[in-house]
Amino acid sequence: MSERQIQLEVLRYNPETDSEPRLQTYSVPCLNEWVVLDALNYVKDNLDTTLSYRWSCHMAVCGSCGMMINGEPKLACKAFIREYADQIRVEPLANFPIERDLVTAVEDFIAKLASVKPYLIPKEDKPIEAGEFKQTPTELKKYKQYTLCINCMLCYAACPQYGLVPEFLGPAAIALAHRYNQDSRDGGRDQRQEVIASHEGVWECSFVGACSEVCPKHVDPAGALQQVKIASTIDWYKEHLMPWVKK
Amino acid sequence: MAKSNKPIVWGLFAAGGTITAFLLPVVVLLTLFAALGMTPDLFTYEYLHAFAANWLGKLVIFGVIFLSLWHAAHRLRITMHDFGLRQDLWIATTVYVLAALGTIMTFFYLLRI
Amino acid sequence: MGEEMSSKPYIREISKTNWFYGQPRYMRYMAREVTCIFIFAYTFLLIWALRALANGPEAYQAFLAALNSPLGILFNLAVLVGVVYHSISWFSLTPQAMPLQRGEEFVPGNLIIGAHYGGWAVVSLIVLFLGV
Amino acid sequence: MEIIKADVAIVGAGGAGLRTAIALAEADPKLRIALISKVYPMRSHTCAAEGGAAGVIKSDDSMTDHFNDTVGGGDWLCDQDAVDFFIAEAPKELMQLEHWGCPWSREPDGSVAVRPFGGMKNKRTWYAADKSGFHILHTLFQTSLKYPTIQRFDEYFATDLLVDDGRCQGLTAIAMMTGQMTQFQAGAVIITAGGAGRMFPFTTNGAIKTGDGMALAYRAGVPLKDMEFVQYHPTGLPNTGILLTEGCRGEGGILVNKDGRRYLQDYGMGPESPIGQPVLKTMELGPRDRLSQAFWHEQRKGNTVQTRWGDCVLLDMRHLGEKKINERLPFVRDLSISYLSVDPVKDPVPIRPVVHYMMGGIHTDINAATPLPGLFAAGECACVSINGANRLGSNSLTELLVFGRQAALSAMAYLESGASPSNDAALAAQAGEAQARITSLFAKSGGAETLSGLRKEMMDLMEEHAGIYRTGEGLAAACDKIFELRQRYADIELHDKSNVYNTDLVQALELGAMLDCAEAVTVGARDRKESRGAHQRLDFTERDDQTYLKHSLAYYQPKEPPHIDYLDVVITKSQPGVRDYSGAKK
Ligand SMILES: Cc1cc2nc3c(=O)[nH]c(=O)nc-3n(C[C@H](O)[C@H](O)[C@H](O)COP(=O)(O)OP(=O)(O)OC[C@H]3O[C@@H](n4cnc5c(N)ncnc54)[C@H](O)[C@@H]3O)c2cc1C
Ligand code: SF4
Ligand code: F3S
Ligand code: FES
Repeated sequence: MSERQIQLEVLRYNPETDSEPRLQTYSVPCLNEWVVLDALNYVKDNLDTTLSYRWSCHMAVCGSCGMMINGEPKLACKAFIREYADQIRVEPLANFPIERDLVTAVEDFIAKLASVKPYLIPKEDKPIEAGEFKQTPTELKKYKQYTLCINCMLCYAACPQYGLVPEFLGPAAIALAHRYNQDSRDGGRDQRQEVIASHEGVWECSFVGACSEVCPKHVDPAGALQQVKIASTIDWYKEHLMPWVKK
Repeated sequence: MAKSNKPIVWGLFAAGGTITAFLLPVVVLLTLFAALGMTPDLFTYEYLHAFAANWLGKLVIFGVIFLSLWHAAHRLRITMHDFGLRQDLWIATTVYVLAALGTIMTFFYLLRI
Repeated sequence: MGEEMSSKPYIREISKTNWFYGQPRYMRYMAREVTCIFIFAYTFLLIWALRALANGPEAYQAFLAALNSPLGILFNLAVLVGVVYHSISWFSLTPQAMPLQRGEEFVPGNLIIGAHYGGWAVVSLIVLFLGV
Repeated sequence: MEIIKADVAIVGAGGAGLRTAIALAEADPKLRIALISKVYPMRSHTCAAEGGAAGVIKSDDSMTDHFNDTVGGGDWLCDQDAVDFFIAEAPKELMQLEHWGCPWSREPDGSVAVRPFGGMKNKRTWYAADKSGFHILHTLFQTSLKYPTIQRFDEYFATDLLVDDGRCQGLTAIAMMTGQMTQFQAGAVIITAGGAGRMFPFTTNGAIKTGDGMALAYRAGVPLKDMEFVQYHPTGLPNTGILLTEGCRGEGGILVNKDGRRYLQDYGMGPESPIGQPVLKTMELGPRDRLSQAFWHEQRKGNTVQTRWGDCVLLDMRHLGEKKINERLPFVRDLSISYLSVDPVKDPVPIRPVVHYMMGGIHTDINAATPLPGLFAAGECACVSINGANRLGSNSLTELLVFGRQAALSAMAYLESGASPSNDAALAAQAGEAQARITSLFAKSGGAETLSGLRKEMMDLMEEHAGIYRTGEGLAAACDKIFELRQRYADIELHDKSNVYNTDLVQALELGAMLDCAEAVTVGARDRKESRGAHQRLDFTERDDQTYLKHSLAYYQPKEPPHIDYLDVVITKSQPGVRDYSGAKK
């Protein structure tokens, strides 16, 4: 097993003692199969117990460990040491306020997720005893991709529009609304439109596409947002040019 | 939440983006030839006039110019924002007025042909 | 543990004017966006041509003469680069904006992009054929 | 100290906690519900579950079969009344999830699809590709957003229960973002804080699974039940412990040793089933305890494959083909390629058994109630005893739902029965003590012990003595050693003295919880002188129904190792028999 000495530069910030963040470098003996998270855990266990960061699953599914690794939003548990040179810089996710070291404030993101009514609003009422809503594999496939979001917020860190206009609802939240809109069991699109078709909703997106490029789960939020724009535009034309057409 | 006025123009933006992507490169190539002094048939007076005199030709010319204008105007609005100019209302008004002017001019010139 | 609230989030400011500078991903995006300036300018060139056309053969001849200049060449060259970049970037984004589901599967993005390139070639050839 | 008043406080926002919260909110929109979790809900480890959730739905299946599979799989240590209830509720809960939008995989006609799972006689595991737990968790979380009465306290770390007048009346928790202690006063408390696999060095469990909830109840006097039963999952990636779901074998993957032999046939699970056509309840679809034990024997015989990460056997899925793997097991493929550089479409994947699940936990009855009035528990942290000595894969996700809801209903009934008002002063005093304990951790300096050092010692002990096979001697040594670690734990020093997001403090508290749980495991295992399910003793190789057809109950003692008591298993219709996975009877 090959071992490599890595210089891990970590952005540190302790609100109680620091007025602004500073870089601290740790020298970490890494196995080549390690991920950056392993290196951070090594630091925490052996070099500096005061380093703070979030993680849990170590298998790229809980979405806790998003951070900037060499300037790129990544999951620390899926950023392989073997893909980097001997110096690696780790910083908290861009576009989010830093609470402490690599820990960012995520309330804003969570509030945005909640605001889009991300739950099934059934087309028709059906008691549990009446069995499942039928959904063919084709219908499932239509929205499946958008269910894969792990809420890791890498897309928010990559999206410049979110950075520039913090009110922007952002990629993952809108993609999640789209996921329910596309679900054959759902009838709640009108209710969600109120939020997502607004100015701070999908229309703040200029299709930079960075969100989809960094998404570790291939959700393609950028695609979802453009589809939402197309649908909202059609809504507008229907409403204003053809008021007699009931939605 | 504030309703957005963007969907009004966005449809034109998207349609214009597609039309320009397909058509403009070759048209620009032709005017480049003209600029180089090797005016292609299409851009000779007779040919172009005949084309624009026909109502179908008028429609095609109008469509291309109209959609290109609105495509570009809308994108310019966003781009200004990206360059840090945040007076969105002013910028939007300016670019859309320009596009509207262009549209009207196109319309009248075509009528006169 | 003190009783005072000690949370004090640090906000990293980003420049509103040059946030894209030096980031390849954002530079590519800005390059795509500024193609609109070329397209905008070029449509006005076309409108100018229309005006000349409406004003009769002499006016049109004058227009062609004005075009046939170093500035005209330069302008057309610049616009050509811009619109080609626009076409390429536009086509590469369509599968995301308009995915196609055939049966259960989605049509692979590359196929959609490929189809667009094909269409682009056909359209361009037709115009060339009619126009030259 | 901030005081938050609620009708019900829930500790843990994983699958169990969210299901509980929704059930409460649905039942009574006036209830004030505090949902407390040390991580944001969707980070909870339910997200890691891959395979699926069991519930009888298809016409070729029956409740009786699910009952027999579960009870036999649990080596008859299950409470059969609880199993009956569980099985009857299971399909309703899974259907409820469907109505909430869970993207279950489907049959061509649009009905939900089921897959085979280990130890199950029929296909009955509902799945959403190989991200079933992930989809369940996100569906529950997103659904919970509908209910404004569910007030979430995300990144609050629960430290102590408040018990006065013989009733549990709340808890204290640290708001991690500010470091401030918060007192939650609640008419009832429900613990849904998940498992404790992190006691072991090699586990499929995420960093948050440190047994905090078990320790909370345990220290408040509630016994931990059947803690000696720790499940190994037979197929983990050898370097990281990342799980490859049982679904791999359900879909037809096979296990072979270094000679390419499907060795399971040598351990009572044969005859060999045709490759790619798995036969339920035999060979690769035997139960987890048996498969993990077979690995241990193969290793002893020198039949395992040597890899950089130690001895392995091979999980071969190549014959399934790329299309099926992509459709049914995309996550498995992604994980194998990313973390081990092996593509299951092209090569067999080296795997070995890995600590996975705690059958034991907080002692609860069929209503999810603990012996302490006002305290309820559900999910992996609880032990209602449907899993017995060995849980069947895919019963746990269903358990979260069924007993999460049940805990909510029981807590409501308890509240309605009219608990007397709380003595605020007494609760405040207890909360003050809880805070003082934390403050003293900060005050200490010059401690000789390091957190990571102690933790490693504990993990090594557990791996060596409380693993797949155990001996009386080893366990006795481990018990002594863990008791000693518990004392040394008092000497740890925190280097991080700050308030904001102090993970040094969190890890210290987690280690305290794990040490308590680890002691309950080793003492319980030492005293159970038989082999049953996941508890295998080399010195007592037979099951002993005469003496040990009983649940063990470990009672916490601050200055001594736990005291162990026993409780009869509830048997209604299935008498202990032979666990047969040979397929011979079919
Ligand atoms: C990799 C893997 C795969 C699995 N696959 C399957 C499967 O296919 N089928 C199946 O049936 N089962 C499976 N299981 C088992 C099953 O997933 C778990 O048993 C189940 O998800 C546990 O859910 P839970 O709600 O009890 O706990 P968790 O989801 O672990 O949630 C625990 C919650 O408690 C909170 N918490 C813990 N401590 C504290 C504290 N001190 N203060 C505040 N909050 C706290 C956490 O923040 C979290 O919200 C699998 C398990 C693993 C690890
Ligand atoms: S869309 Fe992708 S990048 Fe964004 S939060 Fe979801 S998984 Fe993460
Ligand atoms: S990066 Fe941002 S601008 Fe739109 S396409 Fe993605 S949300
Ligand atoms: S630790 Fe869960 S996503 Fe990285």
